[in-house]
Amino acid sequence: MNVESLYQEIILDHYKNPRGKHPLAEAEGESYQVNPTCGDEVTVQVARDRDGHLHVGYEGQGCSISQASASVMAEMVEGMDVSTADAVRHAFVELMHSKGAVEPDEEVLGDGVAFVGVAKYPARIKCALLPWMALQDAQVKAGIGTEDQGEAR
Amino acid sequence: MNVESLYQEIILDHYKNPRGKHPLAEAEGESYQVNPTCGDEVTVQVARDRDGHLHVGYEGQGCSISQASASVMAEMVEGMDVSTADAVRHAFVELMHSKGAVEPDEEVLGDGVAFVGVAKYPARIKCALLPWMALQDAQVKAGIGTEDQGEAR
Amino acid sequence: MTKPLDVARIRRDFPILQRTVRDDRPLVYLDSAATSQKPFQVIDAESDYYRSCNAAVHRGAHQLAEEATDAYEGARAKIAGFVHGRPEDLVFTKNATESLNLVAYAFSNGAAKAQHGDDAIDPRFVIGPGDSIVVTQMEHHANLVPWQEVCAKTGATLRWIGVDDDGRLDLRDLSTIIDESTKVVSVVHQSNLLGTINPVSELMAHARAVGALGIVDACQSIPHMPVDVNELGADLVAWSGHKMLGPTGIGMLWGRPEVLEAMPPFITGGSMIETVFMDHSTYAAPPKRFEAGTPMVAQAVGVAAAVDYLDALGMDAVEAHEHVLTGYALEQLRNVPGVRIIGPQDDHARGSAVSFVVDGLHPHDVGQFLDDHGVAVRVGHHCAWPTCRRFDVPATTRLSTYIYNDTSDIDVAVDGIRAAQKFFGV
Amino acid sequence: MTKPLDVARIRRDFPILQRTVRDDRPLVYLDSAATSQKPFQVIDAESDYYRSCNAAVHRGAHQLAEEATDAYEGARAKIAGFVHGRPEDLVFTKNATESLNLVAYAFSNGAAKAQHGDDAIDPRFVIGPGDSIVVTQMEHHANLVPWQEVCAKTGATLRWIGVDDDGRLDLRDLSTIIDESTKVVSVVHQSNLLGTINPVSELMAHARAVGALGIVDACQSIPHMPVDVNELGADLVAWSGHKMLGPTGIGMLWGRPEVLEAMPPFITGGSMIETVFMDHSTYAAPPKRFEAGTPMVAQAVGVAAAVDYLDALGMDAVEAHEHVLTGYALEQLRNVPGVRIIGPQDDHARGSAVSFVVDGLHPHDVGQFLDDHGVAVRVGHHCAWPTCRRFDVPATTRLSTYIYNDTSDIDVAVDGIRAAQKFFGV
Ligand SMILES: Cc1ncc(COP(=O)(O)O)c(C=O)c1O
Ligand SMILES: Cc1ncc(COP(=O)(O)O)c(C=O)c1O
Repeated sequence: MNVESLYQEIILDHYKNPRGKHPLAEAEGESYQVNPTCGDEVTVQVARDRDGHLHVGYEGQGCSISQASASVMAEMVEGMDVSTADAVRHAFVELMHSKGAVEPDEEVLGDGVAFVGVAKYPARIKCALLPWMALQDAQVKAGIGTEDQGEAR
Repeated sequence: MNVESLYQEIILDHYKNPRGKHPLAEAEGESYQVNPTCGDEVTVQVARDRDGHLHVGYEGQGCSISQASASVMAEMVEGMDVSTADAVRHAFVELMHSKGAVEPDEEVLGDGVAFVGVAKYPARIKCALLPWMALQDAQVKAGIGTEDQGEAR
Repeated sequence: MTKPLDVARIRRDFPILQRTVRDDRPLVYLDSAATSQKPFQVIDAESDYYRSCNAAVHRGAHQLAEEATDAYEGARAKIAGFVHGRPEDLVFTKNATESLNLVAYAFSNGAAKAQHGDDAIDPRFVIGPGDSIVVTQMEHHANLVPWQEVCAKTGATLRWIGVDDDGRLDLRDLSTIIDESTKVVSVVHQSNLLGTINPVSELMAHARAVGALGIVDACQSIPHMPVDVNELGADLVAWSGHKMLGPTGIGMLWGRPEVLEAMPPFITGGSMIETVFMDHSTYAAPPKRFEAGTPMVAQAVGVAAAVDYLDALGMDAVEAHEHVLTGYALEQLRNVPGVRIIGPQDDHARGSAVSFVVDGLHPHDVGQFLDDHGVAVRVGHHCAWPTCRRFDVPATTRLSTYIYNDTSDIDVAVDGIRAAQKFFGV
Repeated sequence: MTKPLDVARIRRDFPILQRTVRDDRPLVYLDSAATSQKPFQVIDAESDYYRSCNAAVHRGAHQLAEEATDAYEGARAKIAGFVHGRPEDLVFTKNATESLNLVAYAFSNGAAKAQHGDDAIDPRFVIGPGDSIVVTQMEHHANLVPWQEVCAKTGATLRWIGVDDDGRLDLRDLSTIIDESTKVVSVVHQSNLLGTINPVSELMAHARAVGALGIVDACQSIPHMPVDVNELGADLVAWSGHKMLGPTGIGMLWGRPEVLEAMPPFITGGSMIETVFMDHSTYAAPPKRFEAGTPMVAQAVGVAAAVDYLDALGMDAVEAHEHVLTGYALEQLRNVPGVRIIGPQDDHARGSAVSFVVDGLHPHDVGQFLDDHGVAVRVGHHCAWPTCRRFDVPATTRLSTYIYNDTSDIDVAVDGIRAAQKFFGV
C-alpha cells in the first residue's frame, strides 16, 4: 500500500479538470456539506427533468479526493434516471466502507473505481463521501428519490 | 505501627467521658466545623473573662478521635490565658503535621500527647484537628487572639 | 447455565491483590463500590496504547492517527455493545459525575438560551418556575447536587421519592411526586450506600407517562449485573469506568438517539463543532457534540479491555457470584450482636454494597480496626449524606465486593468488627 | 548555562519512536502540538499506581486510600511547582478544554444564580447585556466557543483582537476593544496554528486596568518553555497533560487563590461539597470545589512523572532546543518554491508549531504524502478555523516539534513536500 494507489490517474485528472462544477439553473434541492476536521466543503444542487432524469451541479473546495469525487459524481449521475443514480451512489458508498475488500464493478461505478485505494485510508473516506452525502441530502430535500435516507453517513 | 498506638488509653477515656461538652452561657464567638467526607461535626463556643482567661464549650458528634480531641482541648484551654492557649493549639497542630517525627512535649500538650499516633494515619489527622480549627475560628470571630488565622487548615 | 467464578484464578490477574498492608497483612479489598481494582489486562491495554499508537484521534492524515482513532472508536463500539447500545449513542466523559452534569446542564443551558431568544432549543430542555425535577432520597450527591443547581439557576423545583425503613423507595405517593409539572425523573439503579436495587423501569414508565425525561444512574449496576439499556426504559444512562475494572478518568453516558440529538452541548471547544466563525458556531451530531477537546483515548481502550474481561467471565456469573457474597455478608453481620444493617435486610433486589453501624462505635473507628486487619472498607456518608440523615446515622461502614472476593474476605471483616467491639468494650 | 538536549538518548525513552509506519518507514513524529508522545517513565508511573496503590482518594480509612491520596496530592504539589504555583491553587480537569469551560461557566452560572435571587455571587461573575468578553482572532476553539456560549446565555457581547498579516496580534485599537464594559480577557499564550507567542502579560495588565478577569490558554507554552504563572499576570491559566508528555484525560487550571475562592462551582456532585441536604448544599474550598466525582488519579501521577522528566532536562534547555528546530524549519521551508508559511516568518517570539500551505496542493494531500514518507503531521484548521479564514486558506499543514525531534526529522518532511509537488506536477 502506498500513496500512488490512493491517487490514481483518474483522480488526478478529475481534480485538475473538474466536470459539472457549476451552479444548476433551476435547482429543486441543494445541500451544503462540510468536513469539520479539515474544512472541505461542497454544495450540490439537483433537479429532475420531465423524463425523470437527474441533473446535478456543484461548487466546492477541498482536497484532491473530495473534489475529484465530486467531479466523478457529477459526470456520472448527470442525466441518469433516478434509480440508476441511486444504485451508483449505493455502490460507491459500499466501496468506501469495504476496507479494500470489495472488487469495484466498473460497469456500475465508471471512473468511481479509481477510488478503490481510498477505502484503505480511513481518514480520507470522509473526503470521498462528502459530495455523495450532499447529493443524497439534496435529493431528499427536492423530493427526488430516495428511500435510503441517512445511509451514506 | 498498629491500631493500639492510635487509640491510646487517654483517648478512649476522653471519648467515653467527655469534659467540657456543653454550651457556653455567654459565648462571644462560635464556630461550626464539619468534616465533609465522614460527617463529623463540632461546634465550639468561646468567651474571655475580665482577667483575660479563655472559656470554651462545645457540642459535637463523630468518631473517637474527633470527640476525644474536643474533650482534651476543652479541658486544657479552659481558663488559660489567651496566649498560652494559642501556644497549646500551635503545638497540637504541629504534632498532627509531624508524621510522627516530633516528640510531643507533655509540659505544653498535657493529654494532647496521646494523639501522637494519629499523625501516622493521614485520614485521621483531620478528625483530631477539627475541634482545634473550630476553636481558632471561634476566637477569630470573637476577636480573641489570634494573629495566626488560617494556619490550622 | 452460568459458570461459577474461579476466584483464585481471577485474583492472580490483579497485581495489587498480591500486596500486603499494615504489618504484612494480606490485603482484603472490600471497597469496590468506591473504585474497583484493575486486572493486568486493563493496565497493559492502556500502556500498549501509549507504546504503540498514541496520537490525536479524528485528525491528522497519518497512520498513528488512524490507529488511534480505530482504538478509540473500537472501544466505543465494544463498550456500547456491553450494554446493548449502539456506538453512536455512547458519549465518553471523565466520570459518571460529568455524565450526569452533562444532562443537567442541557436543562439549565437550554433554559438560558431560550430566554435569550434562541428558539431552536427543544422545549423539553427549557425548564423554569413551575417545572419540577424528581430524584430519590437515596441518590449519590452526583445525582442530587447537579439538579439542585439546575433549580437554583432556573427556578424549577426539586422533589424526591422517600426511602422507607428497609431502605426501599416509598412508592405510595408516586403520582403526587411525578406529575404533569415534572420534566426530569433521575434515579439511581442501585444505591451505593443501601445496596437497594430500584425498580427503574417502572419509574421510567412513570416519567414517560408525564412526558418527563428519564435518567438512570447505573454506576453500581452496570459493573455488577447484566444491563440492557433498552430494557431500562430510560432516555439517558450514566456510569463510570473505574468501578468496572477500568481506569480512572473516564465515564460513559448512553442516550436514546432522538434525545441526544435534541440536547444542547455542555462542554464546548474543539472536535464538537461543525463550523466555527468568530461570532457563532454550529455543532456536530452526537456523540461528538458532547466530547469537546482531546478525549480520554487510553482510558477508553482500558475500559474496552475491562469489558473483554467481564464478558469472558459472563455478567450472569458475576451477578450470581455477588449474590452469594451479599447473602453471606448479611448473614454474618446479623450474627454479630450490636450490628445494624442500614439498607434492605435480605438479599432480594439487593446489590453487594452492605452498610452497617455498630452500637457504641463510630463508623470511622470500625473502619480503622478493619484496616488494622488488612481490610479496606469505606466509612462516611458515601456521598449520600441525605440518606444517612434519613436513617439518623452520621455515617456508616460499608463492605462492598466484586469478582475477586470470596466469603473468606467477609470472615476477616467480621473478625475485625468483633475485635473493635472488644477493644472499645461495647 | 543550559545543557543541550541529547536527542538520541531521549528517543530511547519513547517506545513508540522505535516503531515504523507505512512500508517500514521509521516514524518521524512532527505532531506534538496535537499531542505529545510519552516516555516509558510516564507510562510506568501510571501502571505502577494501578499495580500498587489504586484506591478512592480522600476517603476511606484504609492504607490504600492513604497511599492513593498521597500519590494524588503529591502529584498536585509537583505539577503546581512546575509552574511556580501553590498546590492549593491547582485544579485538575479532564483537559484544557474543560479548564476553560470551568472558567466560562463561572460567568454563565453566576449570572443565572444572581438572576434567581442568589446575592452571594461575586459581582465579577455576574455578566449580562452591556458587558463584553475579549478574545483574539487566533484562539483555539476551546478558548472561543465557550465564550460564544456565555454570550448566548447571558446577552454579553464577544469582541476580539485581530491578527495582522505576519500572524501577530494587532494591538493598535486595544483600548477600544478592552474597555470599561470588559469583564473577561482570555487569550492564547502561544498559537497552536501560527506559532505566535503573544505578549500576554501586557494583555493581562490591560485586563486588570479595567477590572476584567484575565485568562491565559497556556496549552502550547507550558510544555515548551519555562512558565511562571505569577509572572503572566493572569487570574487563571489553563493547560493539558497530554501535550507535555503526560497521559490523555487530564488537564490543569491554575488560579489566583482569591479568584478561585470567589468562583461558583462548575461540575457538581461528590467530593466538592461541604454539606448536602435534599434541598440545598454548600461547597468545599478550592481546589476541591472544582473536582467533582472520582478524579483522574492515575493521570495526575502520570503528569507528575512527566514533570520530573522535563525538570531533569530543564525547561530552558527544552526551549532552546525547540528554538533551533523552529529556525531550521522556517529556513528549510522558505527554500521550497511554492511554500507559504502561515504565521510569523522569523523565529522571534515564536514557538515550534509551523503552519504552511503549498501552491496548487491541498494541505490534506500534502499531509498524505508526508505520511507516505513516515512523517506524522496535522492537516486541517487545527481547531482554529477563524484563524484560517483570516489568512484565506481552507486549512494548513503543520509541523510541530518536541524534545525527541532533531533537524533530520525536518529534512524528511521537506523531502516529502517536494515529492508531493513533483507528483502533482505543481
Ligand atoms: C492553544 C490550545 N488551546 C486549547 C487546546 C485544547 O486542549 P485539549 O484538547 O487538551 O482540551 C489546544 C490543543 O488542542 C491548544 O493547542
Ligand atoms: C451511585 C453512584 N452514582 C454516582 C457516582 C459517581 O461516580 P464518579 O465518582 O465515578 O463520577 C458513584 C460513585 O461514587 C455512585 O456510586
